[in-house]
Amino acid sequence: MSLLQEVWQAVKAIGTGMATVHKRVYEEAPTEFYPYVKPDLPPVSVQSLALVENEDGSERCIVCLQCERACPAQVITIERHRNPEGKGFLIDRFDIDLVNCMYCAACVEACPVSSIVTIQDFEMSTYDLQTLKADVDFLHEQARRARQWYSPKFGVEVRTEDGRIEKAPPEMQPGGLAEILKPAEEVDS
Amino acid sequence: MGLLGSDERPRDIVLGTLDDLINMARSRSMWPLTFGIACCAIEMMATWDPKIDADRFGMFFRNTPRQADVMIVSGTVNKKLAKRLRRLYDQMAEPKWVISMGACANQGGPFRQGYSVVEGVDKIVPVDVYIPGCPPRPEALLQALLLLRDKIADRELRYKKPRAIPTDYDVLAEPGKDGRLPVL
Amino acid sequence: MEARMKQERLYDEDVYTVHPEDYRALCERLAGEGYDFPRAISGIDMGYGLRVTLQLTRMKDLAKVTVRTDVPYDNPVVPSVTDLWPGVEWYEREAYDMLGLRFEGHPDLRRILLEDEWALHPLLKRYDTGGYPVPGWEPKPWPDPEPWAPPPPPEPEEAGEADEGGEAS
Amino acid sequence: MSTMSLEPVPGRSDEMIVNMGPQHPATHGVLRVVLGLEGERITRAVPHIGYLHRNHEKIEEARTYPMVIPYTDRMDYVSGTQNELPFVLAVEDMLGIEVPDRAKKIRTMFFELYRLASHLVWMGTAMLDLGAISPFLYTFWDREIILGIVEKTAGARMLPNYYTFGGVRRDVHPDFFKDVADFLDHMERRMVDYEHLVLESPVVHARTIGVGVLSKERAVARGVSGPVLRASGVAYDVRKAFPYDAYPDVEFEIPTSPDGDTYARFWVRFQEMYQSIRILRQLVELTPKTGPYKGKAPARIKPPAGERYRAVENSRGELGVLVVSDGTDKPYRVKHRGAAFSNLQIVPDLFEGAKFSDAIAILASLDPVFGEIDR
Repeated sequence: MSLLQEVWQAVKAIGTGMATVHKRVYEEAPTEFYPYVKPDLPPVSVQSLALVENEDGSERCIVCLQCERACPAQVITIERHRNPEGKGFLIDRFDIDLVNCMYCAACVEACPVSSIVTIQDFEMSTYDLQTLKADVDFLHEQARRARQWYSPKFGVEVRTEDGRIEKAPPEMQPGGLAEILKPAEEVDS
Repeated sequence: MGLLGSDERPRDIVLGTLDDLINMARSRSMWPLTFGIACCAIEMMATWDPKIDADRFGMFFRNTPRQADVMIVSGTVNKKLAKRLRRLYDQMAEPKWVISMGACANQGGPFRQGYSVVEGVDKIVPVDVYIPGCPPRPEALLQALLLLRDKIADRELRYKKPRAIPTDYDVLAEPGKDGRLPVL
Repeated sequence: MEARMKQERLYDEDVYTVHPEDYRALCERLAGEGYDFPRAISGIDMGYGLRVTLQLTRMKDLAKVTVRTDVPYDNPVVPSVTDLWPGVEWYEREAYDMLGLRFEGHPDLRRILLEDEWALHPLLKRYDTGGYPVPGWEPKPWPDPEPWAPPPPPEPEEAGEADEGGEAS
Repeated sequence: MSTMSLEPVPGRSDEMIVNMGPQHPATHGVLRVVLGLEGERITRAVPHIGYLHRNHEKIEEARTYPMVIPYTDRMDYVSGTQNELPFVLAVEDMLGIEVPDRAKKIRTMFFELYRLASHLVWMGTAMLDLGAISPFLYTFWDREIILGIVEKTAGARMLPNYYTFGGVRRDVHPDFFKDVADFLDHMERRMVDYEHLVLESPVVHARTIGVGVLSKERAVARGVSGPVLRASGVAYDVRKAFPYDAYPDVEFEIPTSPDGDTYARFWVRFQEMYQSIRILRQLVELTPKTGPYKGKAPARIKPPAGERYRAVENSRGELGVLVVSDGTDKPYRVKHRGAAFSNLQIVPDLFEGAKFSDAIAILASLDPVFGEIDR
């Protein structure tokens, strides 16, 4: 290859590279400016765990220990006693070690009453690890602050402005496509 | 951590202002060390991608510990790696900070019961900010970096005490928990 | 050799269970038959001894084969097959590291994942997850019949009669 | 290959021993290679691994079958759900669980999305090793789009714990198919740019063509699989050889290159990305929009005593798992066959005789991921 050809090759390659990079200049930047604009996470996103109470403030959890048995990282500790009036159990202690949790949502899959749910609060960084050893009050507080949460049994639930708990519209649900497509099929037939 | 800002510390107009100036400069140019270990390292790289773009806050990766201010421990530290991690920390120039990213670095995470995993990187180096998650989102790492920035800005230079460095060297000295068992 | 080998079909693989002394000879035969792609060597603690599982694929027609051999705890020595398939070199080192299996003839048999100073082989069932000895762990007796013994030849007529009798009653 | 200490061999005083890693900007994680150098030429290379050994196999023996799935995620962490599949397939085989057709197709879509994500990470970091910074920014930009699609359905970006015995854990998000179709349009435009920046760059040519040549016979005997094997001219792909999930239903090719050098490995990964786009295009059309996403699995997973080996073709090659069951609800032994683990064994072969700067390019072309190598 002659020197001239080599020079031409180099110039051409640099030109192609520059043109490719230059094309991006006019594209919209994907930067999301995090601390000023909070990202809008999908409702099934697993960022933290919470323990939901019913609308009237009573406990949804029936303390069946299913989540404790299903947890792969073994971070859930539950102690319970029999309810003296009526049946069922009451919580003595419900701890989730959010430090060692692997956020796989196996506990949420196992929960038969959709009490333990996944929420989208990812801003959990801390100077002190002890703040992440969640007890039952901490988990309730997480649920009270959350606007939406997900559990496989009830799907995505949202908290309305007047404090009621409602099922989210099908556009937010995993598998909501079936519900969205159904009316169209009925109209067709 | 007695170095956090408190109302009781004496204020000095000249030196106090100088402290604030230096701290502001430091907190606005934190340079992390390129040290990826495991899953969290990919999310750490993603924090510097165009979507999250931590470059906005004056943070750039440095390839050598001599030039770095912040070490992001992004992944599981086992007993084989612990000595190397400690050496990297010792090579960094003061002032230096450590962010423990993810469950494994915090306390061993899902692998904490294993025979070779160090249960928390704070047994080897002093940690300033912990991030839960497995792996944490890039935004979570950015939040931790901003928390660290606040911490640096609050620090008072004149009352700088030697930082409490963990002396728990058992992890480094003993290869196995019962490494003296006879070979089968 | 044929007497101390059990052959069976498991899903889509041929499985050979052999006496450790015949392991090397069988591997040489399989290499001659064209099994060229080593998938893995796995060490398994069976409770009565250690099992080595070698898995091979033939690239030509994608036939799969598994070779197993069981060795006792007190003498876990298996001949190495690194010269036949260089790709098992790290797998043999890993099996040595995790279970203490010693591969005779391996060019560089030392620990691979743990440090050289470690004294325990953590994947043995006598240690728990944290590497501490499990209290009260005892090895099981060697199985009877021996794992490589071929099953007794079936006697079709008698077996058939017995089955029919069972169904009728 | 003998144990290599940091002292030079007596009589070879001109040899310099260099310790590369475990903390090294270009080693893709925590690999340590001890190199013997004569000038710029590498005379000996001994890789040391184990700096990320996390006791996967021991911990998985102490967990029940459903609990093992999130642990397998953390092996090849760049390619997410791909790691769950061999274990899930093996247990399904042992229990005889039927998987609905739609669930198979959804699984395959996630599998290929993660292959694209993994190859994008490879492209960014490999070019970073070769000294180019902008491809890293572009590939991670595109990877964020994939992870956004995955997170909408599976709940996590990287390690979603999404597959389960008999299908997937939850139905897809209503936007899923539209998002994937949009992303594929976007990706096809992007691939043109990537070809300009990577495959056609004279710098890449100069640093990769003829470097680190791996012969066909050597590759097979060393147990190398995936793009590294196919770049040496062997058309072995588990997706075609032992088809699983929805791969029999879709059309795709196995790109191979006869050269076996570093450039061929780059080229094969590029062609694989085109094939992934092709597979995803077909699956967007083929997958029923609604229907069952999970088959009937027993409440307590207790496979009968026995063992099963299943393998899938993940981004790095044949990722297999040998599950040994003793009839209880915990696996007796789980042995992972790592693709990157086997591929990394050829490091001494390829390094010896190469120049030091070539070593970085060769390592980048092998694409090791240490979660899977060290387990």
